[in-house]
Amino acid sequence: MFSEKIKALSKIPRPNLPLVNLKGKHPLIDTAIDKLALREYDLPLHKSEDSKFLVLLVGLMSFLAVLAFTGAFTLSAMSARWSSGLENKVTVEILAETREGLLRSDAAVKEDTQKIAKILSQSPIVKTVDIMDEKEIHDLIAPWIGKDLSLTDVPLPGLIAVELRSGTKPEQLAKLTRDIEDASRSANLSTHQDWLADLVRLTGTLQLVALVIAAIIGITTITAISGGTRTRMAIHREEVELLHLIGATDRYIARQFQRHALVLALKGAVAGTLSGLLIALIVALLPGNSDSSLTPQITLGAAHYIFLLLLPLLAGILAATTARFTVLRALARMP
Amino acid sequence: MFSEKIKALSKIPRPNLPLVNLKGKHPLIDTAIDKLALREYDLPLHKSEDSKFLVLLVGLMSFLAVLAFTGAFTLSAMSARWSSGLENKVTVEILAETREGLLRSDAAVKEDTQKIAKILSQSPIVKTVDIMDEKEIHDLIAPWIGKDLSLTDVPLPGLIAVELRSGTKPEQLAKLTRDIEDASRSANLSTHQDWLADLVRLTGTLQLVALVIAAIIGITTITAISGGTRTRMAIHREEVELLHLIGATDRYIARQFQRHALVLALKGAVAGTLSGLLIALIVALLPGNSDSSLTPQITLGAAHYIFLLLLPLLAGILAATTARFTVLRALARMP
Amino acid sequence: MIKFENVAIRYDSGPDVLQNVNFTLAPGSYHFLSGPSGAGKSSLMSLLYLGRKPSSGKVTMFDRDIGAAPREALFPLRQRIGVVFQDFRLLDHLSAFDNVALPLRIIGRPEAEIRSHVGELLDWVGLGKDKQSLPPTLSGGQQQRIAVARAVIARPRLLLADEPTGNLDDEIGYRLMGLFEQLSRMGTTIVIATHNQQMIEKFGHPRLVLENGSVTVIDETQGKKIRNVF
Amino acid sequence: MIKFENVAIRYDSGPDVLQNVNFTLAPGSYHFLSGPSGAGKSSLMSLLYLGRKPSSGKVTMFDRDIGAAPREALFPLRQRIGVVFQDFRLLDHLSAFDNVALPLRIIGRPEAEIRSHVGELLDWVGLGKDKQSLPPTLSGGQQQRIAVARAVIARPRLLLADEPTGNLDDEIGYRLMGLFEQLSRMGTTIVIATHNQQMIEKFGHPRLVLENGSVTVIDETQGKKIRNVF
Ligand SMILES: Nc1ncnc2c1ncn2[C@@H]1O[C@H](COP(=O)(O)OP(=O)(O)OP(=O)(O)O)[C@@H](O)[C@H]1O
Ligand SMILES: Nc1ncnc2c1ncn2[C@@H]1O[C@H](COP(=O)(O)OP(=O)(O)OP(=O)(O)O)[C@@H](O)[C@H]1O
Ligand SMILES: [Mg+2]
Ligand SMILES: [Mg+2]
Repeated sequence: MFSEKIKALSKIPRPNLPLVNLKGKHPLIDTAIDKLALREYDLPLHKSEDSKFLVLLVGLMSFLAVLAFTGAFTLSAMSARWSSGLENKVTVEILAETREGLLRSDAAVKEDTQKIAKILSQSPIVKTVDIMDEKEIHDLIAPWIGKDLSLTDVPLPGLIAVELRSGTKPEQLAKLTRDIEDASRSANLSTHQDWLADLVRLTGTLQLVALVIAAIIGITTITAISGGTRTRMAIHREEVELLHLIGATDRYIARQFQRHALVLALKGAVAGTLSGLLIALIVALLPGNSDSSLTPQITLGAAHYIFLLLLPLLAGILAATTARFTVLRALARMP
Repeated sequence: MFSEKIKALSKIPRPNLPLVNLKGKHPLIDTAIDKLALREYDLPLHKSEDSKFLVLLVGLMSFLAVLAFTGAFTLSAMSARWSSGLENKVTVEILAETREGLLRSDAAVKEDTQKIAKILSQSPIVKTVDIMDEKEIHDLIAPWIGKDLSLTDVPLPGLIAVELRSGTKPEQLAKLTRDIEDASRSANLSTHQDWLADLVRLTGTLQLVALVIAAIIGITTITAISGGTRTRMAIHREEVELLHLIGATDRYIARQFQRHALVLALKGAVAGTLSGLLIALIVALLPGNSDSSLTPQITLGAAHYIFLLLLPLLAGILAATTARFTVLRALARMP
Repeated sequence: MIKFENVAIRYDSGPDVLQNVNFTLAPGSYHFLSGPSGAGKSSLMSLLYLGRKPSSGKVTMFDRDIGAAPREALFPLRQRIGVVFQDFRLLDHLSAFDNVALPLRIIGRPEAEIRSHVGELLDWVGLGKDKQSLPPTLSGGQQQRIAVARAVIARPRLLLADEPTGNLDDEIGYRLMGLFEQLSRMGTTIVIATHNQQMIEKFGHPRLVLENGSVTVIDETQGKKIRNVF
Repeated sequence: MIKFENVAIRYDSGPDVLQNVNFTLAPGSYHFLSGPSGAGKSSLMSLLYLGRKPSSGKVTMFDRDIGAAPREALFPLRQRIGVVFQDFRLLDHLSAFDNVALPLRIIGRPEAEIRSHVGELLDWVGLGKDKQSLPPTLSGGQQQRIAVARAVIARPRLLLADEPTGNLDDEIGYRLMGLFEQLSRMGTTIVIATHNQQMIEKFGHPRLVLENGSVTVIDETQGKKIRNVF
């Protein structure tokens, strides 16, 4: 007799459910729903007028985050590319003047260059040694001395381009430097360290900027969610009080706000992340972007994709946690 | 006996009043308050959580409006200044070459110049006539021919700066132009008309931009206020229904929302306008701003001050009207 | 004063709550409205206080056909009706005083008059000390008395009360019923919905009885003088 | 079960609503709570349903000193108390069914059990047809019955009802009182605040009478068997 009534009951459509109503389909599903507390809300939170605003805000924040991080990733990938192009290369210069300022003979410079090149090629950390010829050197220094002036008038230094084996340790490089300078007082090893230091500084700055943006985004989201939660607590004060009075634990009540915030944040964050990704892709596919290896090129690496997957999750967890603590603090004031 | 009770009553402090409570101080004040319906609200609209948000929004909009209009005013004042500096001035050039490209003698040019100057000074629409000497002409054309080249090598044109009387009509100017060109085929009158046309176009564009900004600001404000009003109607539905049921007219109910919106908008607009004005003043007082008559200079004219006075009023009226119609539409659904 | 002809009430597309309702209430008449819970007393009341229009049939009040009257015509009619709602419907953020003053303010009476009248009435219903209290800080019975005071403050021509003594002890209950008797004698038409059988018997007015979706008028007072209970 | 020792209640910095309250309620006892409107019945109730702590004095319930108990200790106690609030306090957006199911859901009963128990109880209080209705679309009496159903659904060890029949006709009223009698016989401790003198006389349980800010226990049932009214 009751089972008939229940059957009749389950046929009545129930409007405005925030989640698909799976209840009553199968006892196992029921149990799962009970366990996961995926029941519809006891409180009509999803009817709040400012839900749309919160979704929009979280969406905007996620959008910004995606753009900011895409920018940061791209720049740091670029800097990695540059530095990897440079970090295994050193240049040895054999000066054309003595330290006292006197010109050395071409022959003396050439001789020194050969000697140093030999030392270099015997070093275990050196991969390739390339003595530059006059033409190459000319091209390199032309901008400083004027193209049309005869080069034969000016004594040219010797230049050796050296590629080190990857994995070279700084001590090994220091030893090589000492060896070379012992061999010739005119030899000079330059390691592009200034360049690398600049790049490291740039990367550090980018990480800081990303961090600051992340912090701003996080704080804004937290503020908005906790404000929204407090508004909802105020609007539903009587209902919350009723739940409290008939024995609902703080966690039971907080769970509802928490889940609501989670859903809002997920909605916003997924939409925002996807929009951000779309914009990034459009920019990446714009023509003229991959012309030069020095202009920014949007690189979406594995880390980036993981981050994009994590962002909505992160936003959701942030929102849920914020809502939870806001509610728990408010509830603590009830006896 | 009752008067005693009433006295006791009026001593009880009443918290949370949105307006200063002037009631009960004097019968005349009471009547005035009744007439103006300045009684506190029947509905607790001022406790709405999003009031702050609306005030902020209206504030921002007003701030933007002030900045946009200050910019527009400044630029259009500048363009007025420039054009007034130019519009009464014409230049007559007596070419140093014949139309066929042959050089004319210095003497011929000088003679023509004197002849034209005489015609000009006899014209009723001309105020001053100034024949430029060689030094002035040199300064004018030096940029084109190089400073150090001897000027004696180049035949100089004759130049006459003419100031017209204000109120000169285009036909009069056209007649003068014809007279001059009849007197010498080498004479050429230039009226800066291109310049003026550009300025007129600039001013028109500025007015359009200001209009668009005003429209955006207006629409945003209307949307926010009507959204906020609908939220309030939803939150206070039961109270509104009660007022309706005990005989309150639609206008009585609308008046409350209207007044609330007015107060919010006034608060926001006054704050926003003052902040905008402050920023404008700071920019105006920045050093280096009044160096050149060609760099923008913030000019606050009478129109501007009137506009600043009107802006909060305008925002208030806009908000009140929006709230009124939103409420009336919602009320029309009650029997 | 009030005439119902073949009136039916239904909510949205649901079944008829009441159907084929016919009765006439003379000016100054006094009726009890009774019937089991869920019979439609409050629904009938909502027709009388112009909270809804009849789903079908014709309602005439104050010499107007309510169903056909334009919206604007109903405002002044509502101002002449006093209602005690079953759930009070006080404005929680207004003091007891301001709640009771509301109908006078709506019709624009001067503040001085409001102050003396409202003060007097609140004293009379035993809320002299609670004039500035907000309803949520008052007891159920105190709230009900505010609701009654609000209904009668503007000396309505029609007074409707839905279970006005459900939260009151007999002493205050009889006191309020006495107030209604007084108003009745001054010409106010009165309809009181109540479950209180004692009350109905004690005051012995004709009854509108709702049962099975229709209305019967039972008048056992013919020729019988109302007992003076004061 | 319940012991009040020198208990006082006041709201904020106001005067004492009740003072020097002393009484003991044995497990399974049944008391009426009476007193004029505004005497403090609902306030005393709010102490009993752990809605507030005593302003002074000591309240012992379920063998715990309520004033000294930590917050967390009160949740399970509240789950064993059923309350019919004077103003019902139904959740307007939940159906009658979900309102009644609430206490079971809070203690995490399985949905199948909830469905059968709640359905049965709603049928019994005469709301079988209105299970899916929202409270605002129900009559005052129907709402009150939902409130009663919600209070008893979880078989509480303490049942508190504040004017539970104020909106009900005598038939349903007695039916609910009968339900309370049954619960009482099954060991539930019961306190019912009511103005209904008839009800008090008919069922003849000992009374807690509030007057002038203090409580007297009147027990005229000594040796007298409770009349069987069914
Ligand atoms: N939240 C509150 N804040 C301040 N005072 C309150 C509050 N609730 C009740 N009171 C006051 O406490 C007193 C007792 O109120 P209570 O509701 O307990 O009375 P009651 O006996 O239940 O009356 P009734 O039979 O009318 O429901 C009243 O004078 C009331 O004004
Ligand atoms: N707003 C509404 N929407 C839909 N149905 C409604 C609405 N209000 C009332 N009803 C239904 O109409 C019927 C009559 O309700 P009404 O409130 O008129 O009864 P009542 O006689 O006042 O009962 P009580 O004595 O319990 O207050 C009930 O079955 C109720 O469910
Ligand atoms: Mg009713
Ligand atoms: Mg009470």
